[in-house]
Amino acid sequence: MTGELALDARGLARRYGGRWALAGVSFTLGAGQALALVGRNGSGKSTLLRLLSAALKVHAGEALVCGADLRRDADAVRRRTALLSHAAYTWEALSARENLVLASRLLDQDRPQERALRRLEEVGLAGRADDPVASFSAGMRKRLALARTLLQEAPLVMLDEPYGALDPPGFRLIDGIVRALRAEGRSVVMATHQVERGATLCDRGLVLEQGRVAWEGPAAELPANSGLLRGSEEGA
Amino acid sequence: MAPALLLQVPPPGIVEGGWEYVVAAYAITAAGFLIYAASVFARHRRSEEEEK
Amino acid sequence: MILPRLASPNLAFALVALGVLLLLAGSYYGLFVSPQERYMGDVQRIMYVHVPSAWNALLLFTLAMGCALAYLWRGGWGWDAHHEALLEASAVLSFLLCVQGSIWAKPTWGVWWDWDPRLTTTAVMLLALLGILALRSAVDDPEKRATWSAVATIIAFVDVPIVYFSVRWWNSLHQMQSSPETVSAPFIVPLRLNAFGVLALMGGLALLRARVAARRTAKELGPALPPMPAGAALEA
Amino acid sequence: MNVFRAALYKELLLQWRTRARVLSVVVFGATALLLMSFAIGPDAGALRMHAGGFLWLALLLSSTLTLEASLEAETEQQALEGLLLLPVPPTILFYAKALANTLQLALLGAVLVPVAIVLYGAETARPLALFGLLVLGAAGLAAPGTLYATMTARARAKQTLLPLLLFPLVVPVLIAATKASSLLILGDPMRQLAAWLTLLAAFCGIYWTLCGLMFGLIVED
Repeated sequence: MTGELALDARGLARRYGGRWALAGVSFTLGAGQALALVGRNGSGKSTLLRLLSAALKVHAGEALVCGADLRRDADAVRRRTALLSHAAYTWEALSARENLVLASRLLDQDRPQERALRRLEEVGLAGRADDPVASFSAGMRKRLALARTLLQEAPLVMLDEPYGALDPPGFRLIDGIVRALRAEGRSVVMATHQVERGATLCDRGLVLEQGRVAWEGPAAELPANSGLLRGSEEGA
Repeated sequence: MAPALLLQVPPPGIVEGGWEYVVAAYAITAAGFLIYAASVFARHRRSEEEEK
Repeated sequence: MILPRLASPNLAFALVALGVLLLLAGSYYGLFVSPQERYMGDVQRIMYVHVPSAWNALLLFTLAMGCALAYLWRGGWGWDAHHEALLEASAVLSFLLCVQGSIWAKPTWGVWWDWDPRLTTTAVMLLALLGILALRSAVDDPEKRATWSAVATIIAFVDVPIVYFSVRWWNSLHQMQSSPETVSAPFIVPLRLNAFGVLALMGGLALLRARVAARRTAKELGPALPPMPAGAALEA
Repeated sequence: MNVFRAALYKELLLQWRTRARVLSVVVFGATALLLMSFAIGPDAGALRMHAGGFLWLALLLSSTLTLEASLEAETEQQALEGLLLLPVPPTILFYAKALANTLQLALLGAVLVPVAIVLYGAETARPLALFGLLVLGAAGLAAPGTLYATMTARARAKQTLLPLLLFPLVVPVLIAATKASSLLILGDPMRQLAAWLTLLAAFCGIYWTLCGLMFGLIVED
């Protein structure tokens, strides 16, 4: 690991069938920095995050993720990243606690029960730890998925629409978690429509449009440059 | 080489006649080849036309 | 469109024409020139189409397996296109083989179907090939379709000898050890002519069919990655 | 090894939590056994002669249901992708899943055997050998079954696709397992049992290796 860059993407691209969902994206992110990823629905944010966490195969371009080559060493990338995806990655028939304990054991961590409980408390699900996930609301599922993401204790954490489906206390929870991750020196990539929040939490900003980088710069300048929410309702 | 791939035959007992089976086998085989060839040609022509 | 390198259609047409000529000559020789076989009489003449079909069905399946392996190891849409074409050609031959086999069985054994290992294995092979073709038609994503069907082809190919031996053991009471006289020249000539005839015909058709498959895949894959405004995109 | 144990534990826990569905598969298998006897007629001797075949046919038909169910839990919330991201090596995932499916199918077989005994008088003097055969046969179905179910769970027309791919492939398993169970039920004067078990073991050896090698190719998106 160089320790210099958390992400170094060069011409990263991916198609679904005949459509290039991501048509060549290049950017860098320093280690310990946070990146706010902004763009309309279908602009390629989720695809980019899933590519960078090696959930999808790369169709063109290349990237170094925490020093690991995405194309040649997907396993190393997976060990160094954690992704909060749109899918909750949960087993519906099991309880929240069981889901986390299993994930922890599959990560070969010690004291899985303890870790699982701590994460559940962190996301405010301790009271429902033993209920089957099938009975959870969308917001609770999001919290559980978040707990699972944190469980991985990866140096690079990627959050896809972390505010989606959450209530206002949930918003504050995410804000707190991103700050805590940054305080621990981890890198964060956050895809969100909450441009203002992204601007205050992150160092860098990246606007995607039709699978391409439309703007890149300091996160503080995002709201003016995102072209998304100009004059429209923020923080819905 | 050849015998290993041939169907087995019961020992003595000589089969008489059977031309109708021979004709049927050749006719069905020829029909199979014809139909398949026709379908491949048709699909090839269609894809060639779509190209233009 | 990214079309792989394929044989020209003229070569395919020439092969088909050659195949038809050889088949006409071989069948004429087999039907009217070759003498009657001692035990089987005229029914033996079915062998002159049956055995060449069998050889070629296996040969084309083997080639399809080769294409499947090549696709998995080397990649390239040409391998996938030929894989699909050869699967289909082999399925057609296997079907004809089953029909010829049961026409042969009727005058020989008095039944339309004998659980002869070769005939039974052919039927199993036909079903396996149809299953793989069904899998190909049920998957829309070109990459998944190519990979999954290649895996299925390899798995089915390995099965063929196992099926053959298990049916042989299962059916060991039926083992009869004499074959029609096919070693002397009058019997060999039509066999050879028809064997190369079927090979040329089906080979030519497979080359044409591969062009159809390659076109369809190219259409599904759509345009190549649009050029980047700045920086170098690295095409896969 | 720890990860493999965890993966296996996960499979078994999921199966235990969805045991209501497993129960309905048992009922399905028993119903199939009952229906097959109508194809023969109420001839006790003939029924006993075919009991082994019926047992394996019932098991084969039920196997597609359990295989599909075992993948459904992984595709609902894309848990399979989540597993790969942890990252759990695909080989470990495959062997845990295939082993869990083997156990489930063998247990299903063990439940169907008494049904066959009641319906067909299919007692055997060597119940232990029969159980060993059930495990071996279940393993033969489970390895390719798990691989194909993982594909078809993410394809269109999955209900018909899995049997279409799996059934022709497992013809040797069906033949060998049927023969071997018939020998166990009806007696084995020629000592042929070992040959059939060897065939089954060879099939298992080949496909447990091959499917384990190829599983990684088909799970990545």
